[in-house]
Amino acid sequence: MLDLNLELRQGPFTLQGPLTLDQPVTGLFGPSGCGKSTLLRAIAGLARPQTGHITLNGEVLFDAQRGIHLPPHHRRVGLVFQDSQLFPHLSVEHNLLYGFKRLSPKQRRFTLAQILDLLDISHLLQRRPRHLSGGERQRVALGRTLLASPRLLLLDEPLAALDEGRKQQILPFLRRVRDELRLPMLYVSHAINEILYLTPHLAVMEQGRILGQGPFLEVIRQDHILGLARSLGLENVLQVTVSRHEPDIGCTTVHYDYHELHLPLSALPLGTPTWIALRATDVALARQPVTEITIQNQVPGRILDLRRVADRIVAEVDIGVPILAEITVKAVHDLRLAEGDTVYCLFKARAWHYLGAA
Amino acid sequence: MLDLNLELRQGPFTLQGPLTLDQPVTGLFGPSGCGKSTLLRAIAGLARPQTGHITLNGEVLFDAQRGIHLPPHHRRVGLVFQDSQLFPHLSVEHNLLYGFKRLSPKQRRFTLAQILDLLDISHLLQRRPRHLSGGERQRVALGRTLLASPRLLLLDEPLAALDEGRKQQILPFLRRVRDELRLPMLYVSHAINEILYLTPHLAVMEQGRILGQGPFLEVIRQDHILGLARSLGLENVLQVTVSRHEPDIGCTTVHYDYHELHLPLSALPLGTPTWIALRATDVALARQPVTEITIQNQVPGRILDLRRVADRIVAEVDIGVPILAEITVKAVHDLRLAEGDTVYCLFKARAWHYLGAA
Amino acid sequence: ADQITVFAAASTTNAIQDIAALYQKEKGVEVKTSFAAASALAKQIEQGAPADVFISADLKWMDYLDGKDKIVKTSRRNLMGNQLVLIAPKGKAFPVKLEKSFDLPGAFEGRWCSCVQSVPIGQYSQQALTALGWWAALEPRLAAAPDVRSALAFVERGECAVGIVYATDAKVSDKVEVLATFPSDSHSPVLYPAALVQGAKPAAKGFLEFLASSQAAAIFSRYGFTVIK
Amino acid sequence: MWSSLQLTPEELSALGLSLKVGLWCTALVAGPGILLGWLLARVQFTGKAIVDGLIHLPLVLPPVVPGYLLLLLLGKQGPLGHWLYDMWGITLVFTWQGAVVASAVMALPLMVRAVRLAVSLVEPRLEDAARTLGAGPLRVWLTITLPLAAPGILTGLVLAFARSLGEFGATVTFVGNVAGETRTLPLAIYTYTQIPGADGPALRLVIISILLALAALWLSELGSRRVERLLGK
Amino acid sequence: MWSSLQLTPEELSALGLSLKVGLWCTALVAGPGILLGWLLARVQFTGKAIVDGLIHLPLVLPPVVPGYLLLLLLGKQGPLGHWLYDMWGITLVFTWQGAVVASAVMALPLMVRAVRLAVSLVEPRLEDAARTLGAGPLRVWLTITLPLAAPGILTGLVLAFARSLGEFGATVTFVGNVAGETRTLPLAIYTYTQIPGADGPALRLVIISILLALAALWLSELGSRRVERLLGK
Ligand SMILES: Nc1ncnc2c1ncn2[C@@H]1O[C@H](COP(=O)(O)OP(=O)(O)OP(=O)(O)O)[C@@H](O)[C@H]1O
Ligand SMILES: Nc1ncnc2c1ncn2[C@@H]1O[C@H](COP(=O)(O)OP(=O)(O)OP(=O)(O)O)[C@@H](O)[C@H]1O
Ligand code: MOO
Ligand SMILES: [Mg+2]
Ligand SMILES: [Mg+2]
Repeated sequence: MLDLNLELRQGPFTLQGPLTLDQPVTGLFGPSGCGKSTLLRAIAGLARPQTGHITLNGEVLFDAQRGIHLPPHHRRVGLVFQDSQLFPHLSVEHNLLYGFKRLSPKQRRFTLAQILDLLDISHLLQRRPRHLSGGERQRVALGRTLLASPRLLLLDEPLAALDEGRKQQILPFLRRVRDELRLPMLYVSHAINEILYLTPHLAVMEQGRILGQGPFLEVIRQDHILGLARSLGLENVLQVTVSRHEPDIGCTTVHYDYHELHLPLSALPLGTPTWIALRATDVALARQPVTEITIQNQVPGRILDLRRVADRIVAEVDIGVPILAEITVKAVHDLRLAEGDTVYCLFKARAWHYLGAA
Repeated sequence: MLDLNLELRQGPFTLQGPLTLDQPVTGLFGPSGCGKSTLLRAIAGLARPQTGHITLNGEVLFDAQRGIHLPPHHRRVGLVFQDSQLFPHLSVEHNLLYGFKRLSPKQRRFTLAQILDLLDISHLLQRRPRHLSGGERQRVALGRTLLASPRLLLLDEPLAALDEGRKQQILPFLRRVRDELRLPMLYVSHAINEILYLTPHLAVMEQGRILGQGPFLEVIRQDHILGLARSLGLENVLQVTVSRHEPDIGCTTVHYDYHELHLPLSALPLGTPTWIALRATDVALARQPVTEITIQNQVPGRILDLRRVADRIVAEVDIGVPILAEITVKAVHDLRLAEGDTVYCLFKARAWHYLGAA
Repeated sequence: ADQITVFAAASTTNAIQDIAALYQKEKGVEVKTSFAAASALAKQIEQGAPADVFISADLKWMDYLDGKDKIVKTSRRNLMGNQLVLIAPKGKAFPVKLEKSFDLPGAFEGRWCSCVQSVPIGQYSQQALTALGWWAALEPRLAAAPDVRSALAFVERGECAVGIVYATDAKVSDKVEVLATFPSDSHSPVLYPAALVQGAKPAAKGFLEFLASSQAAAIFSRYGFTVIK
Repeated sequence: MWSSLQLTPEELSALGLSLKVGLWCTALVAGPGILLGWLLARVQFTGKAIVDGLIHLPLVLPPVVPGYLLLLLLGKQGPLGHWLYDMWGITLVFTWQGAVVASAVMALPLMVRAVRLAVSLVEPRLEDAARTLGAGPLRVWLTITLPLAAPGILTGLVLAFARSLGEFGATVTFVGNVAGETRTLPLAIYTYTQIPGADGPALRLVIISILLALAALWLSELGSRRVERLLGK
Repeated sequence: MWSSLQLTPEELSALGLSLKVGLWCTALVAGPGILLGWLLARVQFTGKAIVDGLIHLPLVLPPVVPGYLLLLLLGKQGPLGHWLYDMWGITLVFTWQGAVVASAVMALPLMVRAVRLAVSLVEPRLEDAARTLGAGPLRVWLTITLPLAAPGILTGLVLAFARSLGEFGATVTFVGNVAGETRTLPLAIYTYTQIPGADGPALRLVIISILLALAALWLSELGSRRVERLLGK
């Protein structure tokens, strides 16, 4: 739905590259100073690229050649700023209502009450931004943009200053926004688990360039981005389909190929293809199936590769898909593991996490 | 070294309570809006409490009764602000040198080159803050305060806007600052692993009050703070002593009571008491010791309690210390686990993380 | 060379400038001038301003300084006189008779211009109009200017149908027409007194005398002043 | 001289007139002052230097010159004055409305400068934020730029009112000194200073002026505290 | 009238004098203006309203009144003037230094207001940051508050210079109208307007004034762009 290709120079820095967002949510990931905020500003219309184009749902927002540069207020693109940018002269209430009150009731996708409740900011309504804490400011900024009901939501580290508890409250809400309102988002965060909670789709930037883009698994497997997955501890991502829910025993069963996996209970409809992820450190290997153990998932496979990485060994096991397991050197010695051996991969149900529907 | 007891009212909010920091680093943890930043401002001398006192290394910084309120510039307390507060009219270089250049060479604890290198900001020296990205600003703010060589460092979410890679670069540096320069710190963060990397000592705040303070394990086990550990996924914390390093197989062995545990290789000196932590979801239970498996740690224990929590079961197992294991209902059924049963707790070596020296 | 300072009312600017230049050329005495409203000059002299000669536009500010013993009484003399004229914008002239029988208030519409009664011309105007019996009717229609030059400007621009100014001012303006000259007995005589200020430099005396010379008189009359014999 | 604390009718009239002219001048100068101040702070256009220069002229010239220029322009025979009279029957010369115009011209540069200064200190990123929330240029201007520049607008209005209270040269040259119509406090004071020994009445008027100015300042302080509170300080 | 584009000696003298008085006035007003502006913006003290009122007086009174008060105070017989002369041999009346004092008094309120406005818009949290970095009040003031208020200081200086260029009433009342000593451009213009038919020379002087003002404005624009760059805009 969003398609762009542009070049934007500011000082010594150049932002460059094509990007196509065709997913409900795309995570934007990259080191500090790589140009994420600048990209969002360009999409919102606050920065004007020197060349290129930006198209949203077929509508041209920017086209250097044709001299088109739709002003920000005609784009209906919401931007939650990294540094909140609340209006200091307005109360929290009027900050929240700033974009909202101009909308016709039909255009409104949230009510004030909903947002207040979700973000837990009702008690702040009469305050001035100056009298808010860092996290409170961030929540109000998020609420303000949501209430403006944009057709594309650009989020610049919206939860960075929030505690775990609040994040756990807001992330599911954003997921509902994604699913129920079908509001597409571009989500900048340094916390990959936040991103993966919302989407398996990722764009990775470095030094002003978009290095790669697509499903998480594909992106991070690309040679030049490889370091990323490791540093995030999310080396294994599988696409599976939901086959069974057993609420009484808190279990959802999924399958890929002919294998079944037991996962924590989820609310995904049966038959839904979904992405799940697992850290390499959460995979154990055994010679035989293990009985009388709480580890539910034991999948046979063949060791493709054993690599020593620093003080540990990374094993790549083919269980239909390649799985990375990080194990100690001692374990490899004790079990006398070798390439080509058949092993069982053991995964605890609760070590998996859902990345969202594929 | 820092001792305070104060009450500070601002608007409807009251900050209250005693706090004693006698550790090299104390983590300050609490939900958004609970008063962390306000507390730091009071210690730095930027906010004046209505009652109480603040003492640093025996020197009275503030005493309401005696009417003492040492101005901030006489306190030599460094504060890294949540929103960086760089001076917009000065270049990055002059921001960095602002506190530094007034110090006599003897008072200086860092060189500019060191800081530039560590924070990777040499290329920004001539820039104005307005032309920096969010993370770049945060790094400069940190550098500026470090260069001012305070005798107490107050850090307000200094790494919140940074990517994982940069955090991994700066955290070890802060640990070196702690150990080599013996510069005490009060470290506010919502990322408990950042805090635990620097210290097992924690102060927990809620709604303006300091709920508890002390070693992480003790603090989070307090009834009224219990929810915290769960929300952080750090339910199991053990104090252990380092007994053996085996670099060739990438393994460090530690012991508690008469048990041994195999952990990833660490650099801790032998005999050091240290804190290690493990998520409840990372514990598997088995009826028998399991052979031919890469899981190194298999510790026998007795099931004290089996509690259904939502869709899952939390088992409390006594292995010398109580350990929480989160397992599926299905597993409990399959293994017919009951209270009083003897089971083996399986922990992957790499699932443990070090919290730091006790 | 000697140097003296002359404080002169603004309305004498052109004449005094010429005379000062001439004197300087002939006698080699440098003459500094300060032109301002007589009121301002008098106050400055009262406060000890380093003036040697004071030339006022009317008697009262000279009397004021006299009363405060700020001038050398014996040196005081009237240098020249002036006449009061009734003017109209060029091309808007109408016949006027300066007699009680004539209805001046009814002869034009709108406001007439002169100065506030506190400055001399304002006072002379009031005296003359009172003498002719028109004051009561014209007083509310007065648009006063701070000085004669501004009054003249109002008439020049047609803002006032008539104005009362000095003959000297009317003479140089090509945008007004003189309707009539007020008889000199309809108001106190328009006189420009001059005197040495207390403590004046000796050289000032010569300049004061030069002001009474025929050379000076020629200049005064060139600018329309009436020379006092 | 203090024989009576009661104001004489002339004093009352001058006071009332000064107040009226001052308030109208302030009102008149507000709109253009805000617009021009913002324009000079934010918009680049050709001829900016000229507009800037024109606005400052009344400040850099002795007041009688702008007064005289107003007379040339807005007098009965002036091009604009002619038109005003023919089209709308408006006469400015010798009327209090003219006094308003004269002091507005003199006060404009002060208003413009203050607004310009405040606007230039408004954070453009806040305007950006408003734009992404769907606000068009006009709404951004009205709801963000102007309120944030409010301290400057207030300062400008105070300066304009004060300047108007003290304005003498341009007023007397343009609209003359007509009792009850254009004789504001400064003109009344001037009248007395021309009379030897009338220091007493002049001083009374000066004191009335000062009291009026103090009252205005005091009001503006209240306003500025409100504005500061509004801005969340 | 345009027979010669060359300036006459009188014109040159008035121009030079205006420039000299303007620059000195600006310099003289800078220090107290900055100090008072900051004081009024930031410090609460008793008598603040009175200081505020006093500073504004020259603005709200017709210029001849402050001029006359200066004459009373700083004249040879005035209490302060007497002392200045006895102690330091300084005479202000009828000297260009006096003209500087007169226009400085008239310009002060403009300078103070501009600085006050800018200081009130400086983010106090930045001052807080400086304090935690070990800077005492003076250093904070010099390195943070003042530079961030620089646009206001610049605006104040421009207004002060411009006001000085146009100052007539107070100057002529306090230091008279002495060619070569106190006859600045406005006084020279006045002198010509007192001479019937001398509109031509008066107009020449007006145009010289305007050109001088434009040059000053242009310089100040350069300065303000520098300041904006300094502030990282
Ligand atoms: N100037 C003020 N006036 C009134 N209330 C204030 C003021 N500043 C902060 N508060 C309130 O005080 C409380 C504590 O604020 P503080 O900034 O210390 O929180 P915090 O713990 O740092 O939160 P965060 O993690 O979101 O930064 C908040 O509820 C906030 O709304
Ligand atoms: N106005 C500017 N002029 C020059 N360079 C700029 C300007 N604004 C940003 N930059 C530079 O552009 C690059 C991209 O900045 P941007 O804010 O987009 O980074 P980011 O990816 O959002 O980083 P962060 O995660 O730290 O917020 C940075 O190197 C920054 O220094
Ligand atoms: O400087 Mo003026 O001409 O007295 O207002
Ligand atoms: Mg950014
Ligand atoms: Mg905070």
